[in-house]
Amino acid sequence: MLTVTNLTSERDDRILFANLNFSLHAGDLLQIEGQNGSGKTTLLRILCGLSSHFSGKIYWQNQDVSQQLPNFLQALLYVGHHAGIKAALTAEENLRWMQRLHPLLNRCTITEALNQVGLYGYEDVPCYALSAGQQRRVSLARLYLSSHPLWILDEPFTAIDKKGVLEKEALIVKHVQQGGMCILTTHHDFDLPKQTIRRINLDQLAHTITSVDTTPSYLVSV
Amino acid sequence: MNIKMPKWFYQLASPKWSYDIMGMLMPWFGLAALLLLVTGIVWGLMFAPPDYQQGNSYRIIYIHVPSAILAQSCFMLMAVAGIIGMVWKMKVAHIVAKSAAPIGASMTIIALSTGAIWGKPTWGAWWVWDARLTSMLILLFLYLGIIALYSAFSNKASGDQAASILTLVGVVNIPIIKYSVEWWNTLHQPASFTLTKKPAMPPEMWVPLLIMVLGYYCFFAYVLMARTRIELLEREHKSGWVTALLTDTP
Amino acid sequence: MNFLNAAIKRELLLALRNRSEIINPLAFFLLVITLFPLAVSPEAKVLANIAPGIIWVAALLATLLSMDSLFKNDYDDGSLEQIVVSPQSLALLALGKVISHWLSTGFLLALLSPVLAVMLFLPSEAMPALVGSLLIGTPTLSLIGAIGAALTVGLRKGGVLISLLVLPLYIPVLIFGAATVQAGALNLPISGHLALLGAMMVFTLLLAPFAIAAALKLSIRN
Amino acid sequence: MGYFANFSDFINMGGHALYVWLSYGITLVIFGYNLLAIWLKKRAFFTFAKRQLKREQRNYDA
Repeated sequence: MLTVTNLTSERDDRILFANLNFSLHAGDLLQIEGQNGSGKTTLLRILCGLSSHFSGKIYWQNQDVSQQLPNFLQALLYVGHHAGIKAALTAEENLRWMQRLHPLLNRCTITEALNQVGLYGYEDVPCYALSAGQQRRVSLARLYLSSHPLWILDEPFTAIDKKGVLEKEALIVKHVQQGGMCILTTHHDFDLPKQTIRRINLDQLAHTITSVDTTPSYLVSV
Repeated sequence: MNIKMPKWFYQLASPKWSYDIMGMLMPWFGLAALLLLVTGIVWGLMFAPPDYQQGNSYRIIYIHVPSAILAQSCFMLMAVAGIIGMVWKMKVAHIVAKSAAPIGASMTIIALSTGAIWGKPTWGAWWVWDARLTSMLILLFLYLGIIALYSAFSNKASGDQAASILTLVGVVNIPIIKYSVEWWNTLHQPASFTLTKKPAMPPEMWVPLLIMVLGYYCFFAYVLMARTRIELLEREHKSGWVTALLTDTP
Repeated sequence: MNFLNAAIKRELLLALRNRSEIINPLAFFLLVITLFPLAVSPEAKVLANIAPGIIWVAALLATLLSMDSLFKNDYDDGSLEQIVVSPQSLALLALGKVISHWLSTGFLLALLSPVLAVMLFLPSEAMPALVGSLLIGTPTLSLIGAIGAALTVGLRKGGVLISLLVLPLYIPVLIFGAATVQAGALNLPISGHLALLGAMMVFTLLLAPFAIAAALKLSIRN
Repeated sequence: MGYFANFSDFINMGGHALYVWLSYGITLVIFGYNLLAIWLKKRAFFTFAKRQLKREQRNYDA
C-alpha cells in the first residue's frame, strides 16, 4: 500500500505540482495525466526514489519509504523512458541480467516473455541490431516476467503497435485485478469501465495552485 | 569536380560487381602469394649468402624489409581509397580503406618486431631508438588511431568519412614525421652508432628480396580482397543479391 | 556474493563485446612512453634513470583515461537507473564494475609494462618490482578513479573534471609505486614498498565501493 | 643444402638461430592471424545472416 502526503516538486524554481495527496491500495490503477513538461515523469521518478527534487512524505506499508527501502525496491518494477537495455548484449542476456537484479521477475521464462512481445527467435540477437520499437518490447517483456506488487510505468505504450498496446493493456488490467498496483503515464485512454481507473491530472492541479494558492490540492477520484 | 574516369572505374562502384571481380581475382593472388613466399623464404634462408658483417642474422631482411615497405604503401593505398570514396562517393572504396587498415597494422607490427630482433645481435639491446624503428612505431600508432576511429562510429558511413579524413591527415604527416625523427636521430646519435652505408647488394641477395616483396604484395591483395568482400556482404546484407547468395550457399 | 560474480561477468562480457575499447588504454600507455625518448634523449643511461617514474605516470594516466566511460554508457542507456531501483546493493555492483575495469585495463597494463621497460633500458632486475607494483597499485587507481567517475557521470563535461578530482588522490600510490621500481632497479628489497601498496589497496577496496554507490545515487537523483 | 653444410647448421644459423627463427616465427603467426581473422569474420557473418533470413522467412509466413 503506497501513500503520498503533500508532495511538492520544484524544478529550477518552477513548481511542477504541490500538496499532492493520494494513496494506492491493492487492485488500484492510477493514471497520471498532463501534457509534456507537467512533471509526470518527475512524479514517477520521485515515487521510485530516482529524484530528490521534492518535499513531502511517501509511505510504503504505512512506514516512511526511506526506512522501508529494501522491501519497497523488492516490490517495485519501474519501466522508464530509457529502455534500460545494453545495446551490446543480446535480448536474452539483458533479461537474464534484469532477473538477477529483480528476483521477482520469475513468472515465466525469458523465451516465453520474448515470445509474448512478439520477439520469438530474437533471443540471441544483439540489441544494437534491433529497432527502437523492438528494444522497447524487450524492456516491456519484463511485464510478462514480473510478479512485483507495484508497477510504475512511464509511457509504456510509446513505439508499440496497436496490437501490442491492447495486449499490454490487458496485461496491466490482469495485474491489477490480481491484487497488484499500477501507476502509469500515457496519452492512450484505456477503454475500461470508468470506475476502475483513478486519474490525477497535473495540469488541473497546477491550474488550481496558481489561481488560488492557499487551498490544498484535492484528490480527483472519479 | 567531376573528372572523367574509365568505365571500369565506375563499375567498381557497384558492390555486387566488385564482389564478383574480387571473388575471381582472389584465387590467383592467393596462389601467386603462396608460390612467391615459399620460393622467397627457401631461397633467402637456405641459398642466399650471409652478410659479411652481420652473418646469418642478416636473413631477417627477407621478412623485415618487405613488411616495412608494405606497411607504408598500405597507408598510401588507404589514403587514395579514402579520397576516391569521398570525391566520387564510392562505398566500395571506403570499404577497401577500412579493410586495409588492420592488415597494414599487422605488417607494421611484423616490421617492428623483426627490426627490433634483428638489432639485438648488432646493437646488443632488444630495442633501440633507431630512426627507422621509431618512425615505424609512430606509423603503428597512426594505424591504431584509424582502426579505433572506424570502430568508434555506430553509423558505418560517417565512420568511413571520419577515418578517411584522419588517413589523409596521417599520410600528409608521414614525411614530416620521418624527417623530424631522422633529424632527432642525428641530433642524439653519436657517430659510432650509424650503420655504415652497405655496398650494393649482390644479385643473389636482392633477387630473393624482390620475390619476397612481390609475395607480400600478393598476400596483402588476397587478404584485402577477402576482408573487403565480407564487409561488402555485411553492409549490403539487406539487398537482394546478398539474400540470393545466402539462399543458394549451403 | 553471487550478485558480485554476475556483475563482474556482465561487465567482462560487455568489455569483450567491443574489444577496441580494451586496446585504447594500452596503445595510450605505449604512446606516452614513446614520447619520452623523443623528447628527452634516446641514450640508455638517461632513459634507465627516469624509466620507473615515467612508466608509472603513464600507467596512471592510462587508467584515468579509461575512467570516463566506466559509468557513462550505463547512465545514458538507463541501465544504471534500473540498478538503483533494484533491491541489489549498489556498492556490490560498483565493486563488480571496478574489478572488471581493472581486469581489462590495469591488469593488462601490468602485463605490457615489461615491453616498455625494455624500450627504456630498465635493468631486468627491476622487472618483478615493476610488474608487482603495477599489479598491486592499479586496483587502487581503478577504485579511486571510479569514485571520480561516479561523481561526474551526470555532468556533461565530466571527463576533464575526473582528472582534477582524482589525480591528487593518486599521488601516494604513484610515490610508492615508482619507489618500488627504483628500489628493484638497485637490487634493494622491495617487500616493504609492496606491503604499503597492498595496504592502500585493501583500504580503498573496503571504503571506495560505498563512496561510489553514494556518488552514483547522487548523480542519478539530481 | 645450399649455403649450409647440413640441416643442423641450417637450424643453428651460425649462432643467430634465436633471432632468425624468432622473427620468422612472429611473421608466420601474424600471417596466420590475418588468414584466421578472415575465416572467423566470414563464418560469423554467414551464421548471423542465415539465422536472420530464417527469422524473416518465419515472420513473413506468420
